[in-house]
Parts: sequence; structure tokens; C-alpha cells
Amino acid sequence: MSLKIDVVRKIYARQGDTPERVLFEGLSLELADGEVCALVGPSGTGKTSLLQMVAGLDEDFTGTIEGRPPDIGYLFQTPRLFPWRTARQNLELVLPGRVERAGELLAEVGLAGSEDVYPQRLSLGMARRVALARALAVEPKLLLLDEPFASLDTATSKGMQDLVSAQLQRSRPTTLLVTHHWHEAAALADRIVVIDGSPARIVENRAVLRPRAAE
Amino acid sequence: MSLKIDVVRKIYARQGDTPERVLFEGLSLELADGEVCALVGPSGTGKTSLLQMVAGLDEDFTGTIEGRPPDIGYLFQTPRLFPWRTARQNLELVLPGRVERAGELLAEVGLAGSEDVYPQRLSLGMARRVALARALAVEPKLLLLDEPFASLDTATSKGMQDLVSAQLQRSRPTTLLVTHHWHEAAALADRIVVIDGSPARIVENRAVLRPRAAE
Amino acid sequence: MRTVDLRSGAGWQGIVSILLFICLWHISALWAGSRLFPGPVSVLSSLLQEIEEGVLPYHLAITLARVALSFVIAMVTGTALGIVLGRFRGLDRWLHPWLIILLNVPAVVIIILTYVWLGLVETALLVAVAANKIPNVAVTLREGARALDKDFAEVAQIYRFRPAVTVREVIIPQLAPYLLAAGRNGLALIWKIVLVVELLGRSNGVGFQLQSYFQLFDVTRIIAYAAAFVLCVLLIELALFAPLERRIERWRR
Amino acid sequence: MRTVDLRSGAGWQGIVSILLFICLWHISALWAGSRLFPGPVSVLSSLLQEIEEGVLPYHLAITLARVALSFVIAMVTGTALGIVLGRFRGLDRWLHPWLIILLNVPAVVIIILTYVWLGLVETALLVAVAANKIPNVAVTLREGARALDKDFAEVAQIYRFRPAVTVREVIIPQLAPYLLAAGRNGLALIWKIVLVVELLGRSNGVGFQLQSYFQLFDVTRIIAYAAAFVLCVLLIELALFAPLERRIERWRR
Amino acid sequence: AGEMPTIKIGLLRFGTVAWELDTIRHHGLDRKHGIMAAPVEFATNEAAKVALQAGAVDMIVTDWPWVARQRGEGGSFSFMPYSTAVGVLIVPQASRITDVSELRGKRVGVAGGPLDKSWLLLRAFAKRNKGLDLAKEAEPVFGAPPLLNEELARGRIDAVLTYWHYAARLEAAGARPVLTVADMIRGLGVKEEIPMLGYAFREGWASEHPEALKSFIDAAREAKAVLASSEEEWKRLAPVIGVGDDATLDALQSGYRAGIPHRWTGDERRAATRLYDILRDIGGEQLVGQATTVDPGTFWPAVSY
Ligand SMILES: Nc1ncnc2c1ncn2[C@@H]1O[C@H](COP(=O)(O)OP(=O)(O)OP(=O)(O)O)[C@@H](O)[C@H]1O
Ligand SMILES: Nc1ncnc2c1ncn2[C@@H]1O[C@H](COP(=O)(O)OP(=O)(O)OP(=O)(O)O)[C@@H](O)[C@H]1O
Ligand SMILES: [Mg+2]
Ligand SMILES: [Mg+2]
Repeated sequence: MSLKIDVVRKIYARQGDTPERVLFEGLSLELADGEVCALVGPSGTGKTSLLQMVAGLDEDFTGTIEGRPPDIGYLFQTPRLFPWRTARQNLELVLPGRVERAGELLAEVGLAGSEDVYPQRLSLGMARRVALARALAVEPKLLLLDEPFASLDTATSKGMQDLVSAQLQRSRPTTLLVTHHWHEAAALADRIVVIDGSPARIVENRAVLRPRAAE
Repeated sequence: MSLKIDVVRKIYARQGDTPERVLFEGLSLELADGEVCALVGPSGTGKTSLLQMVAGLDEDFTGTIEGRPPDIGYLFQTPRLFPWRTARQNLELVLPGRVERAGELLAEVGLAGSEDVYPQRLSLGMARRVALARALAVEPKLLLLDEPFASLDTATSKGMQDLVSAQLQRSRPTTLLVTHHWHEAAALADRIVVIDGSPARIVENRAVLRPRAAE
Repeated sequence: MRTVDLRSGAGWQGIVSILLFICLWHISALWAGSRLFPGPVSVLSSLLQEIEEGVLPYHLAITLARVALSFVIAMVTGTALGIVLGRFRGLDRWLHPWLIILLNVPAVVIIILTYVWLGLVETALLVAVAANKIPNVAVTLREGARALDKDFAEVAQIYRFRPAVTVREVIIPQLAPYLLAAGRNGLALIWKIVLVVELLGRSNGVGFQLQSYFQLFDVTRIIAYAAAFVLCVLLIELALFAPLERRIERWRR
Repeated sequence: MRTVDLRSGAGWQGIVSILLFICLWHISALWAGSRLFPGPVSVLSSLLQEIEEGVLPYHLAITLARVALSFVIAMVTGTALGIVLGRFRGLDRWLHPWLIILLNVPAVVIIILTYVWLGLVETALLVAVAANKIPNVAVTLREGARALDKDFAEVAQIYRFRPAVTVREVIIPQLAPYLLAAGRNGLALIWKIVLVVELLGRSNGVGFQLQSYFQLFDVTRIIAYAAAFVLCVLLIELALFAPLERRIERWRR
Repeated sequence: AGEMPTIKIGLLRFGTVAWELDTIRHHGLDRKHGIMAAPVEFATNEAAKVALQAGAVDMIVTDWPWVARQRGEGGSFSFMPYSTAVGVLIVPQASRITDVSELRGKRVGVAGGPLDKSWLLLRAFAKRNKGLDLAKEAEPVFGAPPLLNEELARGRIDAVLTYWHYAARLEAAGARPVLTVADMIRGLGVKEEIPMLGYAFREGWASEHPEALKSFIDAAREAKAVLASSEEEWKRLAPVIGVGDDATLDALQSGYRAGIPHRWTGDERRAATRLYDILRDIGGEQLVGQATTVDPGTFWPAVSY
């Protein structure tokens, strides 16, 4: 089943001194089942907000999101690990009944040896990798990735891209990937959507032609 | 006066389930007055830790930091804005007696119109730009920048680089710049230092040849 | 800002809710039909009578003054102590048992000792109340101080905030929920302790009146005095705590 | 883990600190030389005598049982209420005035009413204590619930944690400092209320004994009973609160 | 008039002492004897004791066993009589209890706690005359007097041993007295009328103001005489007493009159000493502390009639 995003209007109401902000006014996007879509756009246009809406975390807008599966993996823009749980325990929490997977996943994101570290004692890059592992751990049917490779050095970033790529090949989740780097988008996505403006609109929406799409 | 970093040994002690970690063992670096040094290295090697030590926030190591001026600007890896103060008020806090500068700075980082927004209602990229503005606001003699251009789209990132570049030209602070992108390092730094390994050592330390250095 | 205040203020729900409470009270009193459970009407008439005679205003004013003074003393000292203990783990290890002891010594023991040592004077009352309440505030604020975010403290250190600025802009906002909890509980607790202290050694105040009417088992008057104080607290709530609360709500996501 | 427990535990400082307290007490009692300020030696001998006669263990056990039961009731109900009010702003607007009223009704009024209505029985005591303490817990935990991080709640929602898991893994850890504050203050407060409730209408318990000795002005025995309870609390501290506290400290930076 | 010594008396707002003091002041009996009697109101008996200890008042009304005990522990207080009325054992109108022996297995409300003098005397009385140990064979319910009155009215206890002025209210409402403390004392073989309650004061203060003390006792006895004879006086006092209905006022009036002590000589003092032994035997060390016998100074020697 395809994912149909149809936002008629999304407003952040005035609150305290924060002024009102009309974020979207008519924004539609349809993702085929298993399609990987890169979402690109300037800082502050509403990429994260859109992901929250797609994930069902923000229902305060007019419009509809159709075809959202129950299994979602969401890499938030900040790691959001539970600080009172070690890296391993954070993964175990989303892997009930399969806790041995936690160690394997941590090794895959290059954190073998740091399994028992509490999040506040991880470097930011390490914490984001744990969060990435968590998003992939649930083998979701809908994968939302908010800048998965930011704050990582080139080599680590490459490794993570390969990891995500492998998972996309394997379980083919419908994916929305926010990124600021065209090469990341080109490497992973079937389609690139650019949003811009205030209220934000889709200013570009084009397919990526590459081997995988032809498979 | 030059900044002399001389770390004999830095250990994060075992704490709770978190195992002990020997971070540095013999790491020396000297920065000439006004020199801009890019610090590069894989995620989790200790770049942030080194910045904390240089800033004087972490004094729990054997070794010395000499020549640290009192005026420091530090862009932390996370924004660390006070959530109970709007973007503008966050800047005003570090600008006693020059509060009108706050508005100008916000405009310079592209946040005109978002002055009265509380940080938790800013996008991550916006919050990081406010934090960058804060680090530059104090016109420091020592500037520590922990991945200043991460989480920003290409255009905004370019704008911020120009802003930092202008400030470096103008007030010539001694600068340590953590980055994962060689082009950023090349554009701004006089020297690139690469650290790697556990415990981390300087594996590369070379000057960047470019017009500015010749000025 | 004005719209916000109206929207998130106590607003009409608060007033309706109090009216509802009074209605429920009225109905259950009618239903019970006992002189030991007077309804709001007879309480109000007792209240008015006591006001007319000038007794209630006199005793209430005295008690309010005592509560206010003790409240300020206990909150300031307790907060300072709590922050210090929360920040300096070494000191806390030493003082923690003392705090627990002071926290659990029955009010009556403290009251007897202070009255006997300082005499039946106003200072003794203030000391007794403060000694009773300070540890409570300190225990709450200590948890708050421990939960303070190091990240923010480091920002304050780097940008060399003056101590006063650090307290006002960095520490207090983080402690706000703890201060609110300690403040609300504190007001209630201090008022209750003042009552006990008054009945054990003062010749005026609401506590003295309550006990006197207790001996006559005049439940209506007892409730009238309680109601008068509760009314004052509801006003303080409206004037002090509610605006503070709104300030916190302003910046939360 | 074992090393950590030793390092951050109450440890030797706690014991030394208590000994120091007793020394100071001894010296000031000597210096005062008044029968109204007995030193630790005479208190201890009274204590031993009361234990020998079996009176103190009997009354202390009864009071401890009452305190324990009321504590559990008040903490569970208060926490649940606090979390609900903290999360559902609409409901809070309606119930907040009721909470403030209940918080500020003098203990003695609640006690009288429950005793009169339920008779001088054990249930009345439990109801009176719970009604006195629940609003305090609720007010503290409500602040905690309001400060809950939405970020974590969203993670729990996305990964579809079962409600029990969400409570245990997401909510409780964030509320821990509030729970600790409410717990410590709660224990102390409940004990103090139980004393009052006992002295007004029960025929056993520490409060009842205190009242009897108060009538005789036997300050030594009064302090002996207080000391016995404080000792119990120090043990509870060691066995319950201190380990909880250490668990929090483990993950903080 | 400015020269007149002032005596501060700690009392309860609605207590019996307040009535007497109001009579003294209303009729100017204190000024007539060259003193000023100043009432200081407290909310509880304990508060008054604290005030006496702290030196905030010169005199309070309490029982002499308390004085004896304090003396045993170094508190040099002394005593002179105020009233022989203390407690009354009272049962509901419909109750079939007519004698102490019928209290076996019953719930008996007791005001003031297990070391209260009335309760100890009742226990001693029951034991000596009926062979009944009330502490074990009845079920005492200790509580605050107003609450106990309520319990009795609701039939949740079978009898109550309470202070006479609380008992008077119950009587006015129809309850029936079974035994007074005066009866108990007689039943224990003490023939003299012993005033259990009296004015307690610091010895040091009394030796400094012997005249004032004497004047006060004279004024107080004159007030008692007024209260013993005049009905009008009680009508006047009604608001001070805090009662509305005549039945209660009547009951209080006769209760008060019955408690007026008429003799205070060596006989009574010696009898009190014997009574103390009885109390000590049943109340134990918890009651008497270190004072195993009555110190002679317990009863202020300069006052007798
Ligand atoms: N809770 C909120 N209340 C009010 N305004 C908000 C809130 N969250 C976001 N905004 C505003 O909505 C806009 C979009 O925010 P969003 O986080 O979606 O941007 P983004 O595209 O993810 O940016 P970035 O690349 O910097 O992360 C911003 O202007 C922000 O200020
Ligand atoms: N407070 C701490 N306690 C224990 N270990 C810590 C602490 N802070 C950092 N570490 C460890 O030190 C190492 C270096 O961390 P640091 O944050 O300096 O890395 P970094 O180079 O900045 O990485 P990144 O590029 O991911 O930000 C990591 O392995 C981390 O787990
Ligand atoms: Mg974003
Ligand atoms: Mg880092």
C-alpha cells in the first residue's frame, strides 16, 4: 500500500512570545510501497515537522496521511536515547524477545566495546549511531530518517550509508530520508523531493536514475 | 600569546556500568596567536573532549593548557540554548550592555523574524545558528567551534562559513574548529590536525596553503 | 501576551469548579443532616458573624502574618541549603543524616524545646516553624539541584555570567518546578504547623481559635476558620503561583 | 557495581556525622543542665527501659504499621493523581482548586470529621492520613509530570512500548527526583500526621504515648520515642532511599 | 493602682478557670485585695504547662500529682487547691450499667489517656472493690473529650470517663452519671475531700510574692462564694462558658458548686499523700517519675483553710 501524504494546512499557533507560523499550505506527496524518497530543503522549512506528521506524532493539522503502517522506524534529528539506559539497553527496549540482536546491531554501527556506556557519556556521533541502530532494529515497514549521517566523519558516514542501503535492499521499507547532501540522496533514494518557501511547497520532485531502481 | 595544549593523560574513569576509557596519552599541540586550526578525526576519538579541556570546562586530566585567554567563544556540539529564553534573549545574555547587537547577529545568521521564538520551537539547524551567533557575539580571543556547519543545507552552510570567515579576518581569534569536511577545513583553517586511535594521537598535522595565509 | 494569560489562566473552569465544590458540599450536608457536618450556608453565616464581631479578621491577620514570615524564611533558607547540598556531594554526605533527623523529629518536640528555651514569644514560633519546614524545602530542592543540567552550567561558565545572573537565568528556571512544588506544599504545611504552634503556646491566631472551638465541638466555626484561610490561599494561588506556572508553560514545547 | 555502591553510598561519613550529632547534643545538654533538655544518655536509658517493659516496641510497631500502610496508599494514589493532572491540562483546570482546598484544610478538621463519621477506628486513621498527604504528593508529582520530556514520550509512541514498559522505562526514571522528594517528605509528614491522629483518638501508637508523656511533661521519654522513630527512618533511608538515589546517580554525567 | 502586683494566670478559653477569673475581675475582687489578676488564654492544657515552664505565666490550674512529679525531677512548683471536681463516669440514658463491675468487656471511653488520674483512680477503685482489672477486662478507648462525647452519643462506646464539665453537657442531654472521682476516692478508703485540681506556681515566685498569693486565694474564694450562691452570675457567664441552653448551664452550675473545696488542712494533705501511694502503685514509674512520695513542699504551706 502506498503512503499518501496530503497536508492542506499546518500552522504552529502563536504561543508565548513565539509568533504564529504557517508551515504548509497544500503539500501532497505519494510514495509507492518500498520507495525511498529523499527530502531536501533549507534549514527551517519544515522537514522535521513533516516527518513528525507522517509518523503520527503531530496530528494537529488539516489534511490526511494515508497508508501508514504500524511498524515505524524513526531516527529523530537528535538521538533521543534514554539516558538512564546503556546503549545496549536502549536497543533491547525496542527488541522485546530478541535482545541478542542488540549486541550485533551495535557492532554493525561500529560501537563494539561501548555497549555498556550510558548515553550522556557517548560522543554525539556515537549516540546518533545508536539511534540509527534503533530505527533499523525494528525492521520497519516505514522508515523515517532525519539527517542520519550528519555529525559523522566521512569514513563512518560511508559505513552507515552502506548499512542503511543493505537494510533498504533487504526489507524494502517505504522511506523518507531528510538530508542536506545530494550525494547521500543520490546514493540511496529513488526520488528526490525539494521543499522550500514559507509556507513550504514542493519545488522539485524528480526520480533518481541508478542501477538499483532498474533491478 | 600562543595557546599551548599539553595533555599527558586523560582518562574517563569507570562509572556505573560504563567502562574506563583512556582517551589521550601524550598529546601536544601549539597554536600561534590568531591561528586557525581544524581538528579532524573519526567519531568518538575525543575531539569534543579536547575542546572541553581547552575551554577549561574539564580540568580532570594530567597535563596543562597554557595561554588560555579569558574571553572564549564556544559553539558546543549541541546548541545548549536556554529553553526559557527566546533566541534574542539568549544572545542578550552574553551581550550585557550591547543588547541591540542581538538583533543584528540574528539577522546575520538568517534568523530575522524568528527573534522571539523559544528554542524548543526552533528547528535544529536554526538553533545551531543561534548558538553560532552566541559564540561569535562575544568577540572572543579564543574561539572553539564544534562542527559549526553540521545539520545545515549547502546554501545556509556556505553563508555561515562566510560569516565565520569574516569574523576570523576581523578579530583574529585563536581558533579550534572541529569538522568532518575537508572543504570546510581547507576554506577556513591555517592548519589541519588529524587525531585518531585509542588513546588518540595526532596522526597528521599540516599547514593549509591558501591566499589568506599569505596575506 | 494578554491572550495567553487568558487562555492558560485558571479562567472560568476554576471558578465553576469551586462553585461545584460548594454545591456538592451543600448537598451532602443536607443529606447528612448533622450538626457535625454543617453545610456552606451555616458556615458562611458563622463566618460573617465572626467577621462582624471582628474576631476572625484579627486572628486571621495574625496567622497570615506568621505564615507569610515563616514561609519566606523557610523557602529562602531551605532553597539555599538544598542547592548547596545538591551541588556539593561531599557536604551532603555529612549533612544528610542531620537533615533526615530534623525532618523526622515530631513538630511537638521542636515546639516544646523552642518555647521552653526562647519563651512564649513570637521568635520562638518562627524558629519552631522554620525548623519544621526548612528540611522539607531542602530535600525537594536538593533533588532539583542534582537534576541541574551541566550543559547549561558550562555555558554560564564559558560566557562568564555573574553569579546573580547565573542564579536568575540558569538555575532558577531549571528549579522552577521544584520551587513550585515546594512552594505550594510549603504554604500548606507551614499553615498547618503554625496552627499547631499557636495552639501550643499563643493566645491568638487561627490555631488558637480552632482548638478553643474544638473544645466546644463547634464544628461550624472550625470549618468557618478553615474556609477563611483556604480562601486566602486560593487568592495567593491566583496572584502568585498561577502566573509563575504560566511563565514556565510559555517556553515548553 | 560493587565498587560504585561503596563509593557513593552513605558510607562512613554518615555514621561519623550521626555520632557527631550525638556528641553535640550531649555537650549542649550538659551545658544547659536543664531537665527540659535531656542529653542522649538519659534519653537512651529511658529508651532502654521502655523497651525492656515492652511498651515502646508495641507502640512503635503499631505506629510503623500505620505509617507504612498510609505511606503506600498516599504515594500510589498521589503519584497516579499527580501524573494524570500533569498530563491532562483540561482535567487539571477543573481539579486544581479542589486540590488546593484539600491541601490547605487543617489536618485537625479532616481528622475530626473522619473520626466523627467513621468512629474512632483504624480506617478513620488511614482515611484521615491519606486525605492529608495525597494532595502533597499529587502537587509534587504534577510538576514532575509537566516536566516530562515529550521527546521520550514520542520515542515510546513510535516504538509502541506497552503502557507498563512506558511507565517503567520512560516515565518513572524522569519522575525519580520528584518521587524521591515526595517520598522523603512524605514519610516525615505522614509520621507527623499519624502522631496527631493517634493522639486525638487512638489508644495506642507513638502519638498516643507522646501525648501521655506530654501531659506529665516527661521530656526525656518524649524524646526517647521520637529518637526511636528517627532511628527507624534512618534505617529506611539506608535500605530504600539511598539505593534508589545511587541508581539515579549512575547514569548522570 | 499602678503599684498593684499583677498575677498572670494561664487558662483555657472556655475552661472552668476562665469562669472563676471572669467573676473575680467582673466584681473587682482582685483590686479589692490589692492585686491584678490577668488571664492569659491558651488553647490546650499542655500549652499552659509549657507557658508555666517558660515563665510566661505565674500560675496555671493542674493536678497536684503532676506538681509532685515535677518536684521529684527538680521542677520546684507548688500547689494550692482549686476544685475537687475532676472526672465522672457516665453512661447513656438507656444503658443498663449501674455499677463499675458491669463495665467488664465493655468499651469505655477515657479522656486524657492511660495516665490520667481519673482513669487510674477508677482502675484502683474497681480492683479494690470489685476485683476487676479494667485495663485488661474492659476495652478502654482513649481520645479527645469532645470526640468521646460524640462516640457516646452515637452509641459507639458503652460508657465514658471524662472531665466533669464535658460530663455535664452529656448529663444535660440525658446521660446518667455512674460514679464521680470523689466517689472513687471515698471508695478507696480516703474519707477526706481532696481537691485534685489546684493552682500551680513556681516556688520562687511565691516566696517573692507571698502577699499577692494570699490575696489571690482570698479573691478566688470570694468568687467561688458568689458562684455558689448567685443564679444571676451564671446567666452573666453563659457567653464565657460558651453554652446556649439552660439545661447544660444548670448541669455546669451544679457540677461547679459540687467541686468547691471547703477545707484545706493538714488532714487533707496527709490524705493526699495516701492517695498518692495508691496512684503510684497503679500508675508506676511512668506516672510518678522519680517522685515516689509526695514532697512536703508540694502543698504550699502558707495557704490553708
Ligand atoms: N513546536 C513548534 N512551535 C512553533 N514553531 C515550530 C515548532 N516546531 C517547529 N517550528 C517552526 O517550524 C519551522 C520548521 O521547523 P522544522 O524543525 O520542521 O525545520 P527543518 O526543516 O527540520 O529544519 P532543519 O533542517 O534546521 O532541521 C521552523 O521555522 C520552526 O521555527
Ligand atoms: N563523561 C564521559 N564519561 C565517560 N566517557 C566519556 C565521557 N564523555 C566522552 N566519553 C568517551 O570519550 C570518547 C570521546 O568522546 P568525544 O565526545 O570527545 O568524541 P568526539 O571525537 O567528539 O566524537 P564525535 O565526532 O562523535 O562528536 C567516546 O568514546 C566517549 O564514549
Ligand atoms: Mg529538522
Ligand atoms: Mg564530538
